[in-house]
Amino acid sequence: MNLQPNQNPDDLKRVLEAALLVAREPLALPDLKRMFDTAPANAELQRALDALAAEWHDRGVELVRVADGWRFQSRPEMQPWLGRMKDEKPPRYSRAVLETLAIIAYRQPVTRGDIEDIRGVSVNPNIIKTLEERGWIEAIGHRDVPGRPTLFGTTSHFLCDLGLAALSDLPPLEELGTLVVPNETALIPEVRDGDSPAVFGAIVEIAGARAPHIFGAVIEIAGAGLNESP
Amino acid sequence: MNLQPNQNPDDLKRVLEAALLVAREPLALPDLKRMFDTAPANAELQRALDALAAEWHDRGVELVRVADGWRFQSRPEMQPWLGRMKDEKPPRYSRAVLETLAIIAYRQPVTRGDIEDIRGVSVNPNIIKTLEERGWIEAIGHRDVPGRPTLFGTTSHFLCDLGLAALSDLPPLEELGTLVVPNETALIPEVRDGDSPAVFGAIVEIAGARAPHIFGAVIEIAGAGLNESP
Amino acid sequence: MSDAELLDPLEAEAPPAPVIRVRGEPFTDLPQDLYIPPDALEVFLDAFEGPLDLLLYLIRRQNLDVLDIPMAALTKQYMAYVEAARATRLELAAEYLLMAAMLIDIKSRMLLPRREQTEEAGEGDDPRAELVRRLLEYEQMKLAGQRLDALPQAGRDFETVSVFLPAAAKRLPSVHPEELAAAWLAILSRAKNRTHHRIGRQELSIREHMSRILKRLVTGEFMEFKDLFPESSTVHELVVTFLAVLELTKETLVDVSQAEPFAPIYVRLHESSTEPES
Repeated sequence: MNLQPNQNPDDLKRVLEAALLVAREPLALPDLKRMFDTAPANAELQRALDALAAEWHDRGVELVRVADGWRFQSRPEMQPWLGRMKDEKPPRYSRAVLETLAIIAYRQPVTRGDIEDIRGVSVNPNIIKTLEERGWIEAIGHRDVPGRPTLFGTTSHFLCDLGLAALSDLPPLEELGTLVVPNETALIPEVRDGDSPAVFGAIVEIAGARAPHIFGAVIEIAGAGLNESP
Repeated sequence: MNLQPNQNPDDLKRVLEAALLVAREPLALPDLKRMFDTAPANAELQRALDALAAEWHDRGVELVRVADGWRFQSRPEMQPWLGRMKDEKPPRYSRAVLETLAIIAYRQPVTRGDIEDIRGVSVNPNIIKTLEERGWIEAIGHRDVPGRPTLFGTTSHFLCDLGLAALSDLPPLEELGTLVVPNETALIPEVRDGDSPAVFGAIVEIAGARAPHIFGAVIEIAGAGLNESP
Repeated sequence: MSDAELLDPLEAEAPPAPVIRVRGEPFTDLPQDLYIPPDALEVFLDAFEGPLDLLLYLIRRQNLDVLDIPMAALTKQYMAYVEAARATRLELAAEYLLMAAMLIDIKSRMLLPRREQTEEAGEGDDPRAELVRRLLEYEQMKLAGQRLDALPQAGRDFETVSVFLPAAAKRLPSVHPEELAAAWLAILSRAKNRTHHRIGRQELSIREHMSRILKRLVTGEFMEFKDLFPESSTVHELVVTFLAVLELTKETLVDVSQAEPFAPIYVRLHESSTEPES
């Protein structure tokens, strides 16, 4: 490799790329110029840097300009992998955070009061904040009771982070056996697509009992869906 | 960028590349595997690493395998430019240090006494200290003789710093037989450039005239030997 | 080689040395380079890593055969250096004197009748054997040191790469879905007398849609019921969405209203100012 960075733009890029990759700190134009007997003009360096940045645009590492100069840095998208590179002990959430998250995930939408009822202890506001900042839960409305407490639900980001396609991919709690006493909501039948006609009847039954007025509309909508088939 | 390193070989390369660029130390296969929920097979990682190394072959930086794993490093050809970015010059080791290092590397484990036997001079403790501080050698035990002298060996860091994967990658030792043929470069003692005129310019006369007294007898004996032939 | 250039003319100017025969070859230039003025000698000896190094230099310099060292010639030259050093009161390492003694010892033993003439010949009997072994081993390591130095060295001939890992890299705890199930179980086992919840996949689907519907509704605004159903829903999704609306209604989170049978149905967030339809 006989490099002519002052003559050959590709060689200039090679030198700049190597310098920026090995540098521990961002490099500004004057830093970069120190490498050359005859320093390229600023415009030329700038052109080479822009070209380099473009070449790196779809890699896991990008060339960016920060306050102190140019540097290579990993893209945020790489974080899930890079974060696990070194075997430091992974941080863990406290039991209180995990339980709160579990209640929000399994029982959403819930208010802080609901969570406290279920856990039997008051909920530290920081727990909610932690989960909100993580982007895993969000306020999705208010329950219309005195105080209008916020209703929380999980976000799609939460599903992504846990590697779930849908909330129903969470481990079901139905096989927890004797610990768990069935309650009313569990009577809702599990629906498989092939079951549609049978299920449809059940829906009509339940719906009829609880919301007589929308009965007709359901038939309309569900009927259309049935004909199209899944 | 929605990465699927477990499905897509290009994404796997992206993740590996970013990890190796970000890492401060070489990464071995187990380090790389830790990044994945479902770790790719060794063969798959190896393939990706080989492909990556090939992609980088004409850049200023190369992907190499050293003792502790894989890492990116600049090519020696880049050093004329990169070297000027550094404020302090890297150490150039004296012959005493290099000979000591060679003895430890090729004859390990050795004690200081072993080194002195081979070099024929006492070993300055600073030489050992210099090599230890560089992280190239370490105490690896004691020889079970009176005084229990420390045994030294080289570290994997030493191999990494020389870009080597194993001790067997060290340059092979000159066979003892071929040492008999004088090697031009081996003849001349290392003299710093500036010293040569002072040293060699001053060699003018024979020393025989100057060797009196105690050593006179020696020269006599030696002289007798000369006439006989050895 | 600047040193060779410097040496050769000087040797030519020196007076011819007495003819010495080394293994039958005339050996004329032996002592020419031995006289070194005191100032230079110090530098010169500094250039050697010890007596073995100096001996090797002398041997190589004269093209002597290491395996058949002419002890007389070597000893003489070596002693000349040592004596020159002593004459100028140079601090000479003890090793140099030790080597001098050893050379003299070897030389003297070589002058004695060779034992190999009476016993079976053995190279081990050669008094030089040990010296040769040491010289060769030393030279081997000296060359190895030079080769190590010639290898590219981190920080000197190449740099290692270390790309910035943004501070967002602060690691966040990860949660596994099973941990959530375990957390839920823990809650239940602590509260034996509380209402227990059995949650299946189906209910989770409904709850997910409940959250989705709540997010879509804007306070005070009506949304048409059928707009809550995604365009390309499967039957399964239609059913689950419908059940979600029912559940929201039951928990009085939304109100559902319809002016008359088969008229459009509207859904909006429950407000106490508005009387629920049911």
